[in-house]
Formats: sequence, C-alpha cells, structure tokens
Amino acid sequence: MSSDFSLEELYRETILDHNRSPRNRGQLPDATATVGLLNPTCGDQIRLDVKVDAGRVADIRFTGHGCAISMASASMMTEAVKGLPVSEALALARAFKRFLTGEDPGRDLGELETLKGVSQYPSRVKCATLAHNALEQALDPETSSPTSASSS
Amino acid sequence: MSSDFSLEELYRETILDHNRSPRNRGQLPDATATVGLLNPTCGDQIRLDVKVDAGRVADIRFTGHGCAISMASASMMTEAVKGLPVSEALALARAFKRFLTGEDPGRDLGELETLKGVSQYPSRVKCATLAHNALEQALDPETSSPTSASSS
Amino acid sequence: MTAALMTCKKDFPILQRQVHGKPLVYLDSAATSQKPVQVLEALRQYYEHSNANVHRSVHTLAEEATALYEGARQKVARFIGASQPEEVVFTRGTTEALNFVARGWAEKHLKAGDEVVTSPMEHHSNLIPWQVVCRRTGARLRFIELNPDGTLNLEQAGEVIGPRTRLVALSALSNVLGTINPIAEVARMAHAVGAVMVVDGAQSVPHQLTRVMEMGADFLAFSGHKMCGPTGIGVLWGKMERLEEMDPILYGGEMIAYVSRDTATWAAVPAKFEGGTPHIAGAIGLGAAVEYLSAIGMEAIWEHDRYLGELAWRRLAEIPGVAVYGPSAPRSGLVAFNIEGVHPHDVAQVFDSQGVAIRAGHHCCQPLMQWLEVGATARASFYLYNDESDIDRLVEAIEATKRYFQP
Amino acid sequence: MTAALMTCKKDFPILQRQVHGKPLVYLDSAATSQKPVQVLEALRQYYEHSNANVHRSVHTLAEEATALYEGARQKVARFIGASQPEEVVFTRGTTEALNFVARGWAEKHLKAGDEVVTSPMEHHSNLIPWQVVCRRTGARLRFIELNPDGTLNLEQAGEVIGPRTRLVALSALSNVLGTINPIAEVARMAHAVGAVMVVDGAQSVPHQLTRVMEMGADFLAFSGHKMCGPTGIGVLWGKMERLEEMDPILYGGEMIAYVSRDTATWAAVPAKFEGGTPHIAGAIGLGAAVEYLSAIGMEAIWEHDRYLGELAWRRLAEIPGVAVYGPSAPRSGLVAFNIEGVHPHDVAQVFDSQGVAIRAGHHCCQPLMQWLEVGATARASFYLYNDESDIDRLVEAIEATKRYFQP
Ligand SMILES: Cc1ncc(COP(=O)(O)O)c(C=O)c1O
Ligand SMILES: Cc1ncc(COP(=O)(O)O)c(C=O)c1O
Repeated sequence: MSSDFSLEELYRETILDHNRSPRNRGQLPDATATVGLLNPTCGDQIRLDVKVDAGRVADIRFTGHGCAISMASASMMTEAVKGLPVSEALALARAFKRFLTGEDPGRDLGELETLKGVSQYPSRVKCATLAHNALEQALDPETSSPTSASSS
Repeated sequence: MSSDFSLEELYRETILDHNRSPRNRGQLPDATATVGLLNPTCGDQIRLDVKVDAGRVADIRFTGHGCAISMASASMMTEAVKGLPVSEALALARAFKRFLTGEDPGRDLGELETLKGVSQYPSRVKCATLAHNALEQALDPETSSPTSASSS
Repeated sequence: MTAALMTCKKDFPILQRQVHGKPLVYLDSAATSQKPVQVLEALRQYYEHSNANVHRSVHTLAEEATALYEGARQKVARFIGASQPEEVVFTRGTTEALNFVARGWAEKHLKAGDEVVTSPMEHHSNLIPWQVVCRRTGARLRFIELNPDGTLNLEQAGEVIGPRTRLVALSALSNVLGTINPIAEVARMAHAVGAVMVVDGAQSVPHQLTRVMEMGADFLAFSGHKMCGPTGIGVLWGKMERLEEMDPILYGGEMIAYVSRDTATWAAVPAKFEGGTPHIAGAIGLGAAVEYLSAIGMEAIWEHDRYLGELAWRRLAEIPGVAVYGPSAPRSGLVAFNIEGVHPHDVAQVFDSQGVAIRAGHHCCQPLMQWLEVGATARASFYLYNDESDIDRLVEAIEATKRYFQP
Repeated sequence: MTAALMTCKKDFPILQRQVHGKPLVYLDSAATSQKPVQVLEALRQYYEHSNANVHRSVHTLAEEATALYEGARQKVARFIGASQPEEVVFTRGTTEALNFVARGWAEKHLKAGDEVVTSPMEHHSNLIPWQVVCRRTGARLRFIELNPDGTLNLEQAGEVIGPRTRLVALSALSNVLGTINPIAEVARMAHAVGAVMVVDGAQSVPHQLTRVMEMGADFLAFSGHKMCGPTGIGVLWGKMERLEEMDPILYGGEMIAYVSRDTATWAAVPAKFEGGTPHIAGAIGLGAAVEYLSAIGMEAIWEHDRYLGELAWRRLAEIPGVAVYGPSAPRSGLVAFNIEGVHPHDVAQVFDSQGVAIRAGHHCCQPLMQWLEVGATARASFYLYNDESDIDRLVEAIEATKRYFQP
C-alpha cells in the first residue's frame, strides 16, 4: 500500500516456486490428526494431515486450494515442522504469526521469512496464516480457537 | 421557515381566542359516534362525540389536550359543522385538509381560514387536521384510513 | 457511449487518484460504487446547514431535516416507479431489507409444508434469510436450476413453482454471472400460484431503469452504496398491501402510536419499519444520487454498462487460459473470470500493482461457486464512469498476471 | 467552563446559522448533536480518497477502507474501555443495538416464568423490545419504580430484582428527567441474581466518560449521531462471552463462514452481527467523533454539561408558572419543563421564532409522560458547544412565550 510498492517484495521467487511445486502435498492415511480450515472471506481451503509419533511431527501433508501465498505458506510450513517435536512445531507456528503482525518472532523462521511482504496486506495475512492455524488446531486443539462457532 | 416569518401569521388572534375559550368542549351522552385520535409524534389527543340525527350533525363536542393549533382547530371545526348535513360536514373537513396542503379548498372555510399559517409548518399540519380526521372517521368510517393498525 | 457518460467521470473525485503510482482504474462497482460530488455536497450541505432529528421537534432545523428526509423518500419512489412514497422503507441496505421481509413477512405467513423458491446464483443475503425462515417455520427451500451458461432454467422454474410455493426470491441481475433474470416472467409464475415475489435489486437498481409495477414484484430490496449513494442506506420497497400485513422488526422510537408500560400500537407504514433515529444524511444522499443518475438517464447508463460488460466478456474470452463465466450476451456490466493456474486473489494483487481494482473471492455466492466448481473468481465490474480504455487496462493486467505467474 | 470547551464552538459550522433572522441557539442535542468539521472532514476524506467495500477485495482502496473501518472499531473500543475491539459491533444506533440484544440474546435465553426488569423512565427503544420479548417467551416485564423526584427507587429495585430476573435493562441517563442512574449498583444487584445487565447509553456515552468494565454492564447500546458522529451509525458493545452466546440477527454477506444451498455457519464475533455492507463512512466518522471528544476530554465535557443542566434547572424553577422535571442535582445536561397553560408544541414554536431550538413532545417516553401526568413536555438539552448565554436566551424565550400566550 505504500507508494514504494513492489510486487516482487510480496511474491518472492521462493514463494512462486513453492506455489508451483508444493512440497508435502497429499493426504496421510495414518494421520493422527486431520484439520480442515476455511478462510471465509476468500474461500481458501486447507486440509492438513499430521502424524504425531513419540511427541514429534513424524509426517505431515496438506491438500486444498487457495492463493499463492496460502499454498506457499502451507508448503513451507510442512517442510519446516516435519521431524520437529510437537512443542517446537507449535512454537514455530506462533512465532510466524507474530512475525506477520510486525512483531519480533524471537527466532529464525527459515524460508518462511520470505513471506514478510505479506505483513503489509492485512487481508493477505489471513491467507498466509491459514496453514499455521490448522497446525495449531491439529497439535493443540484445546487452546487454539476455531474460526467459526455456530451454524444455521 | 421562510425568513419573513411572523409568529402572528401562525397564531392569529382568533386561534388564541379559540384556544383560550374552546367552543363545544365536553362529551355527548347521546352521541351516535365517538372517535378517539392521537397524534403519535407529539401526543396530542382528541375525543370527538357526534350526534347525527336525520342526516345532520345535530350536536358535536370534543375533549382532549394538545397545542393551541389542534385545540383551536377542533373548536372552530365543531362550530362550523354543527347543524350541517353529514355530506356537507365531510366536504368541509376534506376541503380544509386540501387548504392546509396549499391546494384550493374550492369553498369558503370561514374562521378555519385563520389556520392558513400552519401550512408552512409540515409538522403542525398534523395538529390542525387531527379533529378533522376524527370527524371523517366519525361520519364516514369506511373510507377514512386509521392512523395506526396493529398492536404489540 | 453517450456524451453524458463520457463527461461524468469528472464528477468523481476519487477517480483522480493514483495507486502505486498508476492512475486508478476502478472496476469494483458491483461491490460498491464511487460517489459524485453532487452526493457528497448534499451530505455536507445537510450537516452544515440543516442537521436535526426528524419527525420529532418543531424547530426550523427539524422541519428542514424532515422535509429533506421525506423529500428523499419521494425521489426514490419516483426513481423506481412506486405508486406512493410511503412504499419506500429506508433500511441499511439490501441485506437488511431482505431480512426484514424474511422476519416481518415470511416468518408470519409461512407454515410447515409451504415452499420458498430461490436460485443457486443468489447472494448470501438473498439465501440465508430464507434458509433460516424455512428452518423456523418448517417450510422447504427449493431451487430453480441454471442452464449451463448460467441463465435461469425457465422450464424447470415452471415445475418448481407450484401450489405449495408461498414466496419466490430472485435477484434481478446476478452479481457474478452477469445474468439478466426474467423477473416479470417469474413474477407471473409466482402470482399464478398465489406466491409473493421478492426481488433482490442490489445489482439491477443501480444500472437498469426500475419500474416496480411492471416488474411484478411484491418486494424489492436495494442498496444506496452501489448506486452512487452513501454507505449505510438502502431501501425496502413493498406494495402497500404487503407492507401493511408485515410485522415491524425494530421496536423503539418513532415506530409507535401509543405506548403504555405493557403494550404498544404501531405507527402507519413506513414509520412502522423505521424504528429509531434513521440514517438521515444517508437518505438525503441517496435522494441526491437518484437525481444524479436520473439526470444522466437510466436507459443510457444501462446501455453503457451492458456494452462494457459484453465487450469485456468477449475480449476476455479470447485470451488463452482465461475462463469467463455466465452468458456472453445479453449480460450486465460485469464479468467474472479466472486465469488458469493463478488464484483470483493473486490475480487481484497483481492487478492492484497496475492500479486496476477488481474483486476476487466468492462474492458472497458460495453455492454458485460450488455450481461453477471453482473456489473463487476474479470479477471486473463497470459503471457509468468506466469506458473502453478501462477494458484495455484490464486486458493488459491479465497479460501481466499471466507473465508473472507463468509456470 | 474550561477554555477547551469555550473554543470548540467554532468547529461546528451549523452554529453560525441564523434562524428567522436570529442567531441559532441549538438546545436539542439530546435528540441529535451537531457535527464538528473534524468529523465532516473524515467523511469527505474517506469518500474522496479511500471509498471501497470492506473485508471483500484485496485492492488498495479496499485495504485502506478496511483499515479505516477496523481502526474506527479500535477507537470506539478504547473510548468506552472495552477489553478488545471485537466487542464493538456497529449498528444503526441505540434502537437497533437494543433490538439485537432482545432478539439475539433474550429471545434465545428467556423462558416462561423468567422476569425482565426495566424502569418507567425508559425510552421506547429500551422498553418495547422487552415487551415483545416477554410476549414471545412468556417472561414477565417488571418495573423499578421512581421516587417522586424522578430518581430510581433503589430499595424497591432490590425487591423487584430477584431470583427470577434474567435481564435488567436500564438507561444510564434519562433523556427527559436528567436522572443519573446508579448503573454499577443496579448491575451488582442484577449479577447477584445471575441476570444480565443491559445499559441504554444513548444519553450517557456522549456526555460521560464510559468505562464498560467498571459499569458492570453486559451489553451497552449507544448512537453516533448524539455524540458528534454521523447519522446511521451506533454501537452494541457486549462482553465477548455474551456476544458469543448471542444469535445473529441479520443474515447475509460477510457474517458467514461456510454456506451451502441448505445451511450456513457463522463467522466469529463481531462479523457475525454485521451482515451486509456496513455503514463504512459512518463508522469512520464515529471514530473521528470519539477522537474529537477525547481530545477535549470526557471529564471536562461531563462537568460542563452537568453544570449547564443544573444551572438551567435552577433558573427555570425560579420562573413563576414554569414546572421543571427530574432531580435538581446531580443531573445531566438537559432540562424538561412546561409553561403553565401553554402546550409544549406552542412553546417550541415561539422559541423557534427567537432562534432557539428545543424539542417538545413525549420524547419517545410515553410511560414516563403517564407517570409525570403530562401529555408532553418541552426540553432544552446542552452539549459542549453551549454555554451560559444560551441559558439566558432560553429564559428570555420563556418570558416571551408567557407574554404571548398570557390569558
Ligand atoms: C435514552 C435513549 N435511548 C434510546 C434512544 C434511541 O436512540 P436512536 O434513536 O439513536 O436509536 C434515545 C434517543 O432518541 C435516548 O435518548
Ligand atoms: C445481488 C446482491 N444481493 C445482495 C447484496 C448485498 O447488498 P448489501 O451488502 O449492500 O446489503 C449484494 C451486494 O453485495 C448483491 O450483489
């Protein structure tokens, strides 16, 4: 939104690459948790399958459709958390969300940092955090809040 | 509302006089029709008792409270219609309402013409026509429309 | 394009704006329109000169405000061909107007076994209120299916609308497909079985000359903000008979006749539906907007918008890798599309970098997205201030997006 | 009167106006307030620079409009001391906000045998919704009686509020009596029996520093137009927990999560209650209004308004043939009165000829008029732009009226 706007700051090459060739795409027949999330404003959808084994994210896959930001963010996230202890994976998701609201994440976020440009676009932040919200719900269903409550 | 506004144009001496000493005030024990009306915006209330005999307004009385305009208008109206054939009385009420919306009443309205100043004040027109609406309802309940319909 | 339309762009201050260093091309009028100085001036004039509450006080400002507010009602009534100003009820917008009908009319008149008929192209505002009414009353919600090109299947409509139908709710123009629905024809079907016809005019009233009587509608809902008017104001028009049999929805000041501690009686239509202090400035601004539109001429605007909609559809349909939705012609002044392999959000983002403002998403039409078998679409929508050069910019933006996201 | 208040009058263009050749003395702010240039400028700036629909599109104007709209929510939340911006739901005004609670919360939670408690001084907007809810649910409506001076009988309140009470609805300030109700105390009584406390803040929020947490309210309703804001915007504040257990009222765009042909799920609070395109400009204008009021200082405004209200009460009480209503002190910045033998409408008319704008009527408080045993009253109400000289003009106008209508 600033006048020194550059599309390249938002869509870094890494993002476009993850969008074109998403990693860990698919479903896990032996998932220990599956979460489906929807971004109601834009219709982005994600399904995240997680297999937790001995306190670690043993495997993780996602399917869904959405914009380049949400798909790349999901792809990078799955790469980043695979193999991590559950607590570490949760910490990463939360740090990333802080990062996108302009706060100090307090840790290195690896490739996910290429999503920094998103923080300038409030409406796109929801896209970039969709997969991370799904991860939180999969790993810690108690404390994470659902997007929608009641139904007609 | 025009800048050549004069309070005296609205409150002619005749009006103040009718307000101070209303004619035909009271109730009719032998009324053939009684109508109560309310101006909900300001709380003006009128009760009109009419006695129709042989097609004529044999007697008419009113009670209620309201502003000088509504009370004077009621007082003048009762004086004007007493003794008239029902059709004539109705014609007068309708002519008066036309008169207040700036149309040609098509007939002489007698003292009621002193209420002319009211036509400049849309919110006061309702006050001046309250008694005339009540008369219409009393004499011709079919075609006149009630102010309010349903209830809680 | 007529001369009148070519010169109107200067009336819209916002269209002088630059976005990311490029001149703004505003192609999102179906979401909300821009406002001409004539409307902004009416707002300013009201607030700086005559601001007061309406229908309440007898002082000069209040008399002026009331006259302006009721004058706006008259202007709107004339604009849509209502038989009397009292048939115009001011609401916040289309959504509130449709909810009023659902709550105040349908919930009162529907019972188990009755049917409500709508279509899969409806905006959520013309769908969920009926879902809820059906759940509350036990009525059944049925759908007129669409032909493959996104027009209404009229033959099937004749089957769905039957003796159990009590209410048919349909948009006059689709906000995604650009479909022009045959309202008068469907209204005849509805009336033939004794059903009430509710028209969602959110997209039609801003663009098309509206004559409620010829339309055959019992209720018509529309929003001021989509037709050069201020935000927060819209209209429920209803036939007087229908409005009279409808319950009030908001209880409070100004909608009453007599109130005691335990009961109340209602004022006459339209006051009965306008409980509380209304959006006075909004109504006055909407009055100025319909005057503005009428001065240009609704026939001219409709021709102009349709011309742009059809041209855009044709030009986009020619671009490889671009899918366009809805009928090619006749269509209204908007076109929904997708670029192969690029999510509409990303499309809109690249467009924005070119100064081109479009909308991407489900357009509050999730069931229609399900029917189209897409998650979302991009949409460019036109209004009186757009012209062919905007379509050139749209096409350029598509090319730029394709280049940017090429595999 | 503080320096800040003395200079603020110049911010209100309308106050330069002449009425019938006399300078306008605006004493009808309890009906609606005037608007400072700061608010009008925020509206203009929005429409000429950032007008777009919110929460829908990803283009620059839409991002700006959304940021402004949500920014206004934050400003309002801070202004009333809400614990989070999401507790602020934008409505058309107080009336709509109270109806939302009645429909969305009370109708869902009340059942036969339950009791709703209110008072005889309530505005129709804080009375009729409860009458209707009681009729629909079989609950009973009960009243906290008034002391002869128009204050709440707190002892009797302790009797009326009992184990069957589920909801207590009370205005913080009376719009006729000027009574300052002990909200925190009544809220404690309500909470002690497990009831929900609904506060009508239409008159208090514009004049008094509002801290919702200290108030003990579960819901608070108020209107922008009475606090220097635009028409058509208001607020329902609710504790998050209460809002979450409340049903939506308007179904349609933007309040949903997922929609199929037959069902829908709702978005989170506050979107759940803001179906349809909101009054974007109105919210932004209200944001500007609360900034304006905060810059002057709500404590200073409250002191100023109360000073004028108490002074006016005393000065009018001294005039032979004038009856004033409500407590002498403490009282808020308005005074209702009657001149013996002259109907309040006629009073207001003569005042108008002097340039003095007051309100006459039942002030949407018919049960209170019944309690006062009058048909109507005149009312002068003050705000930050009034001063003692306006009270002089008020007193002169009363003298003129008495002369005019003397028997
Ligand atoms: C005490 C009180 N409650 C409620 C209202 C209703 O407010 P609104 O008309 O803005 O909905 C008013 C003002 O008219 C009021 O003074
Ligand atoms: C067809 C249609 N119906 C209803 C609406 C809802 O209108 P509003 O959001 O102004 O209430 C819209 C616009 O968003 C629309 O396009």
